Amino acid sequence: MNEIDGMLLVSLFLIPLLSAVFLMLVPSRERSFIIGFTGLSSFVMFIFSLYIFLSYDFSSTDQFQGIFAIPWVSDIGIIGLNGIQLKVGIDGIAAAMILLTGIVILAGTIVSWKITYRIKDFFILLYILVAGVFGTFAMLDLFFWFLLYETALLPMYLLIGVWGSTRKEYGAMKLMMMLVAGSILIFSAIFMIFTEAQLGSFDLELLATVDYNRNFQILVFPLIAIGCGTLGAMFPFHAWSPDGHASAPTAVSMLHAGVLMKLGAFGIIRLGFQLLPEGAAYWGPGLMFLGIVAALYGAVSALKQTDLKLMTGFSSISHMGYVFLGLGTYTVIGISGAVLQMFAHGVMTALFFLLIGAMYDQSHNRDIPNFSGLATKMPVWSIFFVIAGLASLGLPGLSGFVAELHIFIGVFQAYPIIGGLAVLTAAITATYLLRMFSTMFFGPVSSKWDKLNDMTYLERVSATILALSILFLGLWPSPWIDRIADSIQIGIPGALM
Amino acid sequence: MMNNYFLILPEISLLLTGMLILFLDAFSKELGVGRKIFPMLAIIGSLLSALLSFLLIGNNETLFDIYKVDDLTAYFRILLSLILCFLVIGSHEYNDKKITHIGEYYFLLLTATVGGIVMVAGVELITMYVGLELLSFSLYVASSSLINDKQSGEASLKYVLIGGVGSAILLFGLSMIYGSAQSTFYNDIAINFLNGDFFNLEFLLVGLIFLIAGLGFKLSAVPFHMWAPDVYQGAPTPVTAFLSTSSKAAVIGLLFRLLGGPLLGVIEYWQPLIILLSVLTMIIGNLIAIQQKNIKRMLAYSSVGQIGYLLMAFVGLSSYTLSAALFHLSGYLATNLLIFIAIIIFYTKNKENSLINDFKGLANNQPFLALIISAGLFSLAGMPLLAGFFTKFILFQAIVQNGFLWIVVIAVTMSTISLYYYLQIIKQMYLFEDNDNNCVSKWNLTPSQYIASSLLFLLVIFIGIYGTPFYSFAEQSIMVLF
Amino acid sequence: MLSKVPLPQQFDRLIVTGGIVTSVFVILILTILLILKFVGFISYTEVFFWLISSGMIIGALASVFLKNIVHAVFSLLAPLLGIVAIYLFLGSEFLALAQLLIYGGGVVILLLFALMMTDVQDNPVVIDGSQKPVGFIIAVLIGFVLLYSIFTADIEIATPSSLSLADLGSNIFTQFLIPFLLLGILLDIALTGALLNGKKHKNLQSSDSDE
Amino acid sequence: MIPLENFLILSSILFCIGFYGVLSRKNAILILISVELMLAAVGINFVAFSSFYDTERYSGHIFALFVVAIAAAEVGLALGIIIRLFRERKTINIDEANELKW
Repeated sequence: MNEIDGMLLVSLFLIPLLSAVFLMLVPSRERSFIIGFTGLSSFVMFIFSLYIFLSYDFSSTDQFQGIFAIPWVSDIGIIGLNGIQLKVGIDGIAAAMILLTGIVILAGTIVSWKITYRIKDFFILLYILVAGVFGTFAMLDLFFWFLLYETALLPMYLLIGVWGSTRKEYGAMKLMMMLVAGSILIFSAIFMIFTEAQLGSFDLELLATVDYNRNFQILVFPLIAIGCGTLGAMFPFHAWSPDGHASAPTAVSMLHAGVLMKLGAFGIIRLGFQLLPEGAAYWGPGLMFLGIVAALYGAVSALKQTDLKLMTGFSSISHMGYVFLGLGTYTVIGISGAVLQMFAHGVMTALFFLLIGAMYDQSHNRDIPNFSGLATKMPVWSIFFVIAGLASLGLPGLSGFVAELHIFIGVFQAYPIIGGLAVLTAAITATYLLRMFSTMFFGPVSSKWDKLNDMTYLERVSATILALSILFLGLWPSPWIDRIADSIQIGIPGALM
Repeated sequence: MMNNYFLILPEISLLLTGMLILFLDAFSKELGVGRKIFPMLAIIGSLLSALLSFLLIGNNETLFDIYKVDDLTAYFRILLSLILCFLVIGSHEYNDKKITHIGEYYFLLLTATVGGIVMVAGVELITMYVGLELLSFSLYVASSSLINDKQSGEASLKYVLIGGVGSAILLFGLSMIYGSAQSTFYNDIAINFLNGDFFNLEFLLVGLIFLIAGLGFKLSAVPFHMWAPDVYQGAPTPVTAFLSTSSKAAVIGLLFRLLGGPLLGVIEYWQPLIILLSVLTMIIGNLIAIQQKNIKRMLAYSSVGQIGYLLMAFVGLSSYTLSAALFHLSGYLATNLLIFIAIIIFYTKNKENSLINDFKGLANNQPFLALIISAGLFSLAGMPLLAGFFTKFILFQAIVQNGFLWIVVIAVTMSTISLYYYLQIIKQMYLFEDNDNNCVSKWNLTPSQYIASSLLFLLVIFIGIYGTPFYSFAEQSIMVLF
Repeated sequence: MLSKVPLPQQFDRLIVTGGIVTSVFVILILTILLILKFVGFISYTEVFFWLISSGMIIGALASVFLKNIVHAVFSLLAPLLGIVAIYLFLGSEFLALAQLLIYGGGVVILLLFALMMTDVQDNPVVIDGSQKPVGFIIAVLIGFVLLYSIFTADIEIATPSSLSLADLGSNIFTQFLIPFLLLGILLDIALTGALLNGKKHKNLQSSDSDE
Repeated sequence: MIPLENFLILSSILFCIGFYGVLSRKNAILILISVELMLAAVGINFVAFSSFYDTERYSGHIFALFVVAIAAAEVGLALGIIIRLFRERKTINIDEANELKW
C-alpha cells in the first residue's frame, strides 16, 4: 500500500472548517445551494476518509503514518522548541475512526436536508463539530488535540438547544456542563504530563518516549479515564447521555452516539494507554469493572424503557460498556475488540437514530407500545431496523458479532467471571430487542398509523450506506483487524498478547 | 541632566486632545462646532497616542527618576489607547443619544487613559498614586454623566465613597511601606529590601496587607468587590466597558511594576495574601454571577472572576507567569471589549433594561450581533478557537510549571462554572423567540459599529489561533522587569 | 433661601455647648498632664503633644459616634486642626499652613454648605447602619494589629529634622514636576464633576425617564 | 522630644476610628467625614516617617501635600454628587438610595 499524504489529513479537518466559514457567507434563503454544497462537501469528506483508511499501510512498523507538522508556537516562555505544532498523523485505530466519521457524516448530512428551520446555521455548527472530531482523531499534538476535542463539544449545546425536541434546554445544558467538567480533568492531566516530562513540548510522539514515574502514572491515568470516560458515557458519568440523546435532533444523535462517544474511548487509548502504560495496566481491572457495570446497567435500564430513543440511549451505554470492558483487559485482542466495537457500535447506533428520527418526524411519537404491525405498513423501514437490531445483539455475519467476540475472548482470558456476566448482558440485550421487534413489527396494523409512509429516498440512501458498512464489517472484518491489531502491538507495547 | 520630553508625547497628545475638546465644548456656539467633532477628536488623539507609543518601543529611560518609559509602559500605552479608540468608535452613537455633556465625557475618558498609563509608567509611589487617582476621579465623574438617570447618580456616589475608602486604605499601606523602606522611589525600595535587615519588617507586613487590600478595592477583588455590580449597573454602558477593561488593566500593570519590581525581594510576605485574594475572587465572583438576571451585573461578577485568574499570575511569580498574564490580559481585554461593544450597539437601538431577557431572539433579528456576543462569551469561558482558550492555556501552564497545580484546578473548575452563566445569555439569544418584542425587529448597524465590532472579533479569533506575536511582545515587555 | 436656613439658632447652642464640653475635656486632660509634668515624668513638649493628640482622638470619636450630623461635622474640626499642631511638631511649617487653610478653611466649610443644601436642617439626627457591631469588631481588630506591629517594631532612634519651604518647593517643581502637573488636571476633573452634578438641569428630559 | 512611635500610634488610632465610621455610618456626608479622618491619619504617617527617616528627599512631605490636595478635591466632587442625589430623591442615606441593590 502506498504512503498517506499528511496534507490529506490536514485537509480532512480543514474541509469542514472552511465549509462552515463558507456557509456563513451564503445567504440563508439559498436553500438548494446549501443542500448541494453540503452534499458535495460531505461526500468529499467521505471519499477522503475512505482513501485514508484504504491507503493506510498496515504492514509498516512505524507507529504513525502520514506525519505532517507545521510549527505553531515555539520557543516562547515555558514552551520550548517545537512546543506546539500542528502535527497530524494516524495509526490504525485512528484510521478506523476516521472512516467511521466519514460514513456517519455522509449519512447524517443526507438525512439533515429535510430540516426546514435555519438549515444554514445547523450545517455551520455541524461542520464545526465534524472538524473537531476529524482533528481529534488525526492530531498528534496535545495542545491541538485538546483544542479540537473542545471544539467538538462546543456546538453540541446549540445543536441540541435549537433543533432538539423534548426537554431540549435541560438536556443541552446538562450535557454541556458534564462534558466540559470532564474536559477539566483531561486539561489537568495534560498539564501534569507536560510538566512532568520537562520537554517543553506538547508533541505526543515525543511525550510517549518519556518513562514516567509509576506513581505518577497511577495518579494521572484516572484523570484521563474519567475525563474521557465522561464523553464515552462510562458508568457513573453517563447521566448526560440518555437525556442528551433523547432531545438531540436526528443527525446530531447520529453523530454524537456514533462518533463523539468514541472520541472518549479514543482519548483513553491515545493519552492513557500510549502515554501512561503502567497506569493503564494498574487501573485495567477498575476500567473493566466499570465497563461490565455499565453494560449490565445499560441493558437492564433499556429493558425498562418504552421510549425508543431512550432505549437506544441506554443501549449505547451498554455497548460502550463493552468498549471499556475490552480496554480494561489490557490485552491485544481485548483492545482490538474494543476498537472494533467502537466502529461497529458507531455505525449501528447511527442507523438506529436515523430510523427513529425518520419515524418520529411522521408520527411525533416514540412510545414502543403505541406501535404495532409496522412490518406491513413500513417494510423498508422495518428491514433496516431489524438489521441494526440484529447487529446490536451480536448476530454472526453482522458487525457486532466480530467485535463482541474479540472482547469476550479477551475477557475470558483475563477474568472468566466477568466474561460470564458479559455474556449475560448480551442475553439481556437480545431480550429487549426481540421483545421490541415483536411489539412493533407484528400484530394487527393500528388504524392510528394509517397515514404513516415508508422512508423517503434520501433516508433510504443514507440508511443503505450505514447498513452496507454493518454488513461489510460483519462479513469481511480483516481490513479492520489488520490495521487495528498491528497498531496496538506497536503503540501499546505493554499490552499482553 | 536633560530630560527627554519626547518620551511622554503619547500622554501629552492624549491630554492636549482632551483640553482641545473641553475648549471646543465651552465655545461650541461661538465656533459653531457640532457634537460630532468630539468623538472624532478622541479617536484621533488615541490613535496618535498609540502610534507614538509604537514608535517609542525599545526606549529604556527614566524621567526625573520617577517616570519610566520602557517596553512595559509602551505595551500598556498601546493597549489602553487602542481600548479607548475602539470604545469610542463603537459607542459614539450611544453617547450621542444618552449623554448630554458630551465634551466633558470624552475629556474624562482621555484623562482616565492618561491616568492608567501613569500608573504603569510611574516608578515612584507619589506618581503612581496620582495616576491612580486621575483614573479613579475620571471614572467617578464619567459614571455620573447620565444626568437624567437616577441610577447613574447613585452609582457614582457609591463609587466615590468606596473608592475613597479604598484610596485611604491603599495610602495607609503605602505610608507603612514608605516607613519600612524609607523611600518612595522603586529603585531605592528594591535596594533597601534586598539589603536584608535594613528595613522594618513589622511595618512592611502591615503595609503589604493594606496595600493589597487597597488595590483589591480598585480591582474589585473579593472581598472588596461590593461596589462593582452597583457601579457597573448604574454607570453608562461605555463607562462600564471602560471600568471592566482599562481600569482593570491599569491596576494589573501597576501590580506588574510594583510586585515584579521593588517588592520582588519580599515575595514570601505578600504571596499568601495574593493567593487568598485570587482564590476567593475566582470562586465567589463566579458563583455569585450565576444568580444574576441583569446583564451588566452578571458581567460585573464575571469580570470579578476574571480578575482572579489574572491575580494567579503573581502567585508563582516568574518571567513566564508574568508574560503569560500580560498575554492573557490582552486577550481578556479584547474579548471583554467585544462583548461590551456589542451590548452598547444593541442598546443604542433598543430600550435599556439591562436584563438578560432583552436579548431574547437576537439570533433571528440580528445574527451578526448574536454571533459576536456568543463568540465573546465563549472566549471568556475559555472555549477553543478563540482568544480565551489559548491565553488561558498558556497562563495556566505557566502557573502549573511553577508548582501551583491546585490553584489551576480551582481556576479551571471555576471557568467551567462560568460557562454555565454565559450559556444563559446565549440561550436567550438562540433558543428563544422574541415573543414580547423587546427588541426592534430589524435594523442595520452603522459602519463605525461594524468596524469596531468586526475588528475586535477578528482580533479575538486571531489571538485564539495564532497568538505568538502578541506573546512575544508581552514577553519582551515583561523582560524589562527582570 | 436664607430665610429657610435656621442655622444661627443651632449655631448658638452649638457654640455654647461645644465650648463647654471642649473646655471640660481640655481642663481635665491638662490637669492630669500638668501633674505628671510636676512629678517629673514628662516634659512641656510632651504635655502639649498629649493634650493635642487626646483632643484629636476625642474629636474623631465624637465625629464618628455623634447622632447629630451638624455636631459630627464640627467635631471633625478637632482632629483636622490638631494635625496642624502635629505637623508643627514634625517641623513642617508649610504643610501645617496648607492643612489649616485647606481643611480648617475649606473642607469643613464645604461640608457645612452641603449640609445646608440637604435636609439636615429639618432632621439633623441620623440613624446608623445595622452593621455597627461588626464594624466595631473589625476596627478594633485592625487597631490591635497596627498597635501590636508598632510596639513590636524595632524602630531606630532618630531625631526629626525640619524641612525648609525652599527645599520643598524646589523638590516639587523639579523632581516631582510630572505628578504636580497631573494633580492640576485632577483638580480640573473634580471641578468638572462637581459642576456637572451640582448644576440644576432644567430642560433635559430624557426619553426613557419613566419611573 | 517626641519619639516616632507616638505619632504612629496616634495615626493608627485615628485610622481605626475613621474606618469604624465608614463601616457603621449610613449618611453619605458622615462616611465622607470618616474617610477624611483616615486620610488625616495617613498624612501624619507620611510626615512622621519623612521627618525621621527620609531626610534627603523628604518624599513623605510631598506625598502628604498631594494627599491633602487630592482629599480636598474628593470632598468637593463627592459633595457635588451628594447634592445631585439629594435633589433627585430627597435623601442622602445610602440605605434609602436603593435604586440599585446595595
